[in-house]
Amino acid sequence: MKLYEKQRLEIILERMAAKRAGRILEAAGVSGYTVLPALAGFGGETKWQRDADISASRDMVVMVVIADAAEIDVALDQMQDLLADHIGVLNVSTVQVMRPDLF
Amino acid sequence: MKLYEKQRLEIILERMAAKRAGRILEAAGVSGYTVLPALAGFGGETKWQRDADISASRDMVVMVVIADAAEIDVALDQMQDLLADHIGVLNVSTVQVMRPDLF
Amino acid sequence: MKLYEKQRLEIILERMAAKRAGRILEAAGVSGYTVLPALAGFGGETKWQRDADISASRDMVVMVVIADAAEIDVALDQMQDLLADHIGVLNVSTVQVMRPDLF
Amino acid sequence: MAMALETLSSPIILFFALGLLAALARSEMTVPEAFAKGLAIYLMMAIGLKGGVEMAANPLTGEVIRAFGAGIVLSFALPLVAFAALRLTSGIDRVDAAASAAHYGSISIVTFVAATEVVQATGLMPGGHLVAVAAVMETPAIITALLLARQANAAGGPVAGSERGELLREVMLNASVVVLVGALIVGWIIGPEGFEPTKPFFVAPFQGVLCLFLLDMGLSAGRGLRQGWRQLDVGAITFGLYMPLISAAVAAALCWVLALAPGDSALLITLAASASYIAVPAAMRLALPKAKPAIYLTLSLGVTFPFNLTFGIPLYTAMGQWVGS
Amino acid sequence: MAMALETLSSPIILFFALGLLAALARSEMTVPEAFAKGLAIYLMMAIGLKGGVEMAANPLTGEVIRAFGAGIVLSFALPLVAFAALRLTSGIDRVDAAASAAHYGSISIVTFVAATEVVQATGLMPGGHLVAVAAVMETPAIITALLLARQANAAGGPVAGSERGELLREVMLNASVVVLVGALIVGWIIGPEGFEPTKPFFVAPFQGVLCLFLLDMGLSAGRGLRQGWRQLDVGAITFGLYMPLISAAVAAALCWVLALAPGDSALLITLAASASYIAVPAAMRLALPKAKPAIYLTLSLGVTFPFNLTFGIPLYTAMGQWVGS
Amino acid sequence: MAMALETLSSPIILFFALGLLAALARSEMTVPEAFAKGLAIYLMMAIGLKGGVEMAANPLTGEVIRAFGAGIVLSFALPLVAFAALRLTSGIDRVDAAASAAHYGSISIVTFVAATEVVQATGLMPGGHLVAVAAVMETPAIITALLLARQANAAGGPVAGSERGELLREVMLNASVVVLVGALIVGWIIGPEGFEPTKPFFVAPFQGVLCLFLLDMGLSAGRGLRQGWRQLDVGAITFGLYMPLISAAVAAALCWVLALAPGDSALLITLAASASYIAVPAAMRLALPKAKPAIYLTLSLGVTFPFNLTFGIPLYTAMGQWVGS
Ligand SMILES: Nc1ncnc2c1ncn2[C@@H]1O[C@H](COP(=O)(O)O)[C@@H](O)[C@H]1O
Ligand SMILES: Nc1ncnc2c1ncn2[C@@H]1O[C@H](COP(=O)(O)O)[C@@H](O)[C@H]1O
Ligand SMILES: Nc1ncnc2c1ncn2[C@@H]1O[C@H](COP(=O)(O)O)[C@@H](O)[C@H]1O
Ligand code: NA
Ligand code: NA
Ligand code: NA
Repeated sequence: MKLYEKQRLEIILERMAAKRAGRILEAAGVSGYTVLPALAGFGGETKWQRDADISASRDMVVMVVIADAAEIDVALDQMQDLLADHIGVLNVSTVQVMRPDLF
Repeated sequence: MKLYEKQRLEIILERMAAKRAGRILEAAGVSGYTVLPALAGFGGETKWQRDADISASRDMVVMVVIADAAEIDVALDQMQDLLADHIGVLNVSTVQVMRPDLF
Repeated sequence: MKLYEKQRLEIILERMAAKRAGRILEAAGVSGYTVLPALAGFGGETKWQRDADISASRDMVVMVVIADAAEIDVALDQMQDLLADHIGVLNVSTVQVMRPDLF
Repeated sequence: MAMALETLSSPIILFFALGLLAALARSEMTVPEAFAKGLAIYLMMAIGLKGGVEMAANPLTGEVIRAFGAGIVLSFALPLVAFAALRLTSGIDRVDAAASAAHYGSISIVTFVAATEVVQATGLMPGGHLVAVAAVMETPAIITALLLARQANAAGGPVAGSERGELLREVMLNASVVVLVGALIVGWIIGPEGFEPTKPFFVAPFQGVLCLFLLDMGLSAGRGLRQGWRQLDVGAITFGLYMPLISAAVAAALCWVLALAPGDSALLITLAASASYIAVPAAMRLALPKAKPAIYLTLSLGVTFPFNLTFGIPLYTAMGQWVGS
Repeated sequence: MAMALETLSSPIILFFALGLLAALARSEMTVPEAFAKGLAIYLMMAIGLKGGVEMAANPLTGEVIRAFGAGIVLSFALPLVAFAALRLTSGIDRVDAAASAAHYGSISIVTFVAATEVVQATGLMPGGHLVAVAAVMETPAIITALLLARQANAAGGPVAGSERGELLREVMLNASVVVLVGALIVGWIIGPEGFEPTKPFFVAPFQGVLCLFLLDMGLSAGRGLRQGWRQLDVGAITFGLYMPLISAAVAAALCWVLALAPGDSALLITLAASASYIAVPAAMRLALPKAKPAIYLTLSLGVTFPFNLTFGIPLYTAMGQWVGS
Repeated sequence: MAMALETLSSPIILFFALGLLAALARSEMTVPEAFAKGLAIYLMMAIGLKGGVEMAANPLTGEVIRAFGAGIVLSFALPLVAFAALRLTSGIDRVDAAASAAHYGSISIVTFVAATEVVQATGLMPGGHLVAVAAVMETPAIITALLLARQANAAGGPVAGSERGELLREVMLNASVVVLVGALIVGWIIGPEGFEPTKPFFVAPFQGVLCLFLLDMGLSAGRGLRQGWRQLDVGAITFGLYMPLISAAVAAALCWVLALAPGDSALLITLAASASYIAVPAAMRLALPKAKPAIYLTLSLGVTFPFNLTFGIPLYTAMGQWVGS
């Protein structure tokens, strides 16, 4: 099977900021993204847990984006700003896809 | 710690098709896979959100598979057919594992 | 955008063992981790499904950790012991991050 | 008229309207899927139990059997009408038209419940077997739609990874069939006496739970509309409004021919006019994955469901009174 | 005193204490978020409906309008007091102080409900419009807090990816505003008669559901305390205890000036003294993302909520009886 | 016999059977985990409260204390019998046998509740303290099992990442202990009068909620059986059927010796015969992670639970009437 190189961006982000991240990604021209719920986490000195906090104000999500390197690069600029304000971390890696024109 | 190379296949797929993808993976001989729920997403022109659609017909899941390159290759052939019919995208990357005989 | 290399550790683990894995990671000095719920899975000969088992005793989670290679290496040693007892698999990959001092 | 006004000011409709407006105003509010699904199971258990208990109290007459026959015929036949109508009056392609047609041949259990309240308020007492008729009407429409779609693309074997029997299981053993039919049988076995201790859960709070559920349906319908209307041309949207009327007319004629009672007729007409938005969409994802959910869901949940809930039900009730014997 | 003791031994408080103790003892027990959120929607629907039905039965008097005015003024003004107090008596920085102040200007609907029970037990009948006053008090505090925070960091444009109107939508159309105000209007429209069939769901089980919900709130408060108390200095924790008293005193004075009835006064004082822990935290994540949830949540949910529930409510009820006319 | 038939046609059993059949027929239907867990918390609160309220009304007699003693002894001792039986009659290894033995020493609260209904239907009034006895029997079996397992593999320090006290917390402060014991104490404090306003939530709908919960248990049991039976040899499956009878016989003898009342005896025998499927499996994942859930869950949830629910309970009730004084 012939595969093609793309980038995978993974953003671990507070849930309330997910729509903002989505707008940044759409503006950067990515073809799509998927948001996964997180259950719990640890960072800095504190832990959070979805079912243990009725305010839900510390819930995190994980956004996964497959896109061209160029689009990711455009998105990262604004993500830096977003993550200066909002709680979250991101990482980028290289992956292979089957249908390169989809991304 | 000595690590060994394997492949990681990640399939973002509509939930109703997950069992079909599972059968393809099992037929390809992978040792296991894990299915994660997605919460929301964007693709093409439209957005979906799990809690906002009572029909649940657009729910997506993310399937993660660690396997040998050969098994992944066998699976990809059939996945291409599956993704010709069903909504979804996939990507493959190289990862390191501790116990290579498990996969 | 200038990016920096880090490691991404992904542990697919039974939910009841997640706190133990968390302690191992904290002891290894990672700056954080995130736990995602899984919905279903297949491994060995058996399948499990979160909503189909009232005992919840086979629920799995996926832990994602971005960290320095050195920290991951320290963690892996103990993870090997954990995974000798508990149900789970792990994989490590190389990723790029924006703010290397966070990890 | 008075009936229509009363329907429109019932708490059920008002909470639906609340959800619809909130979604159209882009509120982020949601009802968690797990909670809504739990409520749906509760509602179907309650409906099934009540229907079964009533059936246990009444003999299986010829009229009951005729009602079943009518329901099955309607569910098989209406998709043909819907398919032809969609192809004639909208730009929707064959596969999408077939998938949409399945929704209109099948039924909406919430529309059925809301109609039951209205019909009972007019003093008519529809039979408990109508619940069983509703259950029986869920499935045949799917078969017709698959035949229509197969004609569409002669090629195309089974989807990769599919398994013999998986579609059949999804269609015959989905949650709504299992719970509705199962609770019906349980109700039949336990009868009025056995039902008594569970009434404080299954009967008394029913109306209130329905309010909460309809709030969520309003949110879903509103969001569906906001996202999906761009995918629909005028012809398609009009279809969502006139198709229930056609179905109702066909069903009314059948009720008249079969000499069904007014209350039963009103409910059967409502079932014919209603469109599925949970069971059939799921089946379509398996059977016709290329059909676009944005089309069939926007039609059935965004257009037809609100129409039926507000204007349809009073009309169908009046039609039932008119054609029923 | 007797009232205080009775409050402390009510099942609601006891289940809250159970949750609190379990969390402090590091039990892993949780109530699933989806279920708890479903219960919260139920509680707000029930409160809104009841308030609306009562309002439908009573004319809109000048006293009602004065109560609304008082609520709005308190919600706008109390954050100023809270902000000044926090800055003076604790080491909390300006942004965190502004975010915390928003919580204390806004309200806690569970505290309100618990107070309603206590007030009614004393024989006073607070008006249904107090529910509407509660809804109206949710939002103004957020505006004051944003003005305070803007002063704090003059720089700083909108956050990347933010959209015009998103904060407004979050603040005006969040779940608690939509459900509370929506159900209130529904209750107003349907009146006592239309409310009747839904009472077995919205009235009879209300107290019991509240017990279950408060168990979960106890778990949340306990875990918040265990995680968050290290982030708070003595000044901050003390603030969580004296600030509700200041708010109550201000509100009591206002009630006396406006000649509100004793029952209404008691509830308005409670609203002023209570602090938000669901709607405002969510709004703060959007509006002031740099403010630390560990601080404002620990204060409002971990310190002030338990204080109000146990000692505050009897006191505010007594104050209402005292200043009310 | 009549009792057995009546049990088999109760709605609770019928919904369990519905779920079991649906799962065996490979229906995809599920009850969302969050909703089911919410229902479980409700059930335990209701049981605990009722037990506590009854205890508040009755003095602590010597018989009550003897019942506690019997429960503790049974929970400690029965795992020894179960372990020996499994090792003798099946091919299950030592660790799996120890883990399974823990399940049979501990208890199933749903079996307890179902038995309570049947016992009350015979006119016997079991004491509220039996709820407390049930809570007390949850844990000791785990200790015996750990001692048995330690003998099995002398080596093996604590699992990597484990923390002192985590197992103790899991065992003593899991959801079912916290809610059951907590609600019991709350019920004790508030007494019949304080319980009154929460009855429309905790008493009236209880039976109905149980129906819904047992539908889900049927689904779980059926799926467990379909997946797990291949892991069990004939000896193991037979164990799941005869072990409850052995436990019941031992408990009956103890009841006779201790001269417990017939109703109390019936419930204590049921507790002894029942096997855990939520609390103990979770504890075993922490304490004996190498034991295979497919074995102990299939046995306790797939084999013993259905057996007890259908044939066991009428038998244990009869035994209680026979040995009770
Ligand atoms: N290195 C990391 N790897 C994975 N997730 C992280 C990491 N650091 C932080 N997180 C997630 O981000 C949340 C907030 O972290 P922090 O901003 O450090 O308080 C944590 O609770 C985790 O869910
Ligand atoms: N490039 C992408 N990266 C991540 N997820 C995607 C991507 N494209 C599509 N998706 C997911 O697949 C769903 C359907 O996309 P589409 O087939 O483009 O309508 C979206 O809602 C996303 O959840
Ligand atoms: N190769 C794999 N890739 C992804 N997930 C796996 C893999 N193997 C096992 N799993 C997950 O781990 C669980 C237990 O697997 P096992 O230990 O093989 O019984 C499975 O149900 C899956 O959720
Ligand atoms: Na129809
Ligand atoms: Na306030
Ligand atoms: Na037992």
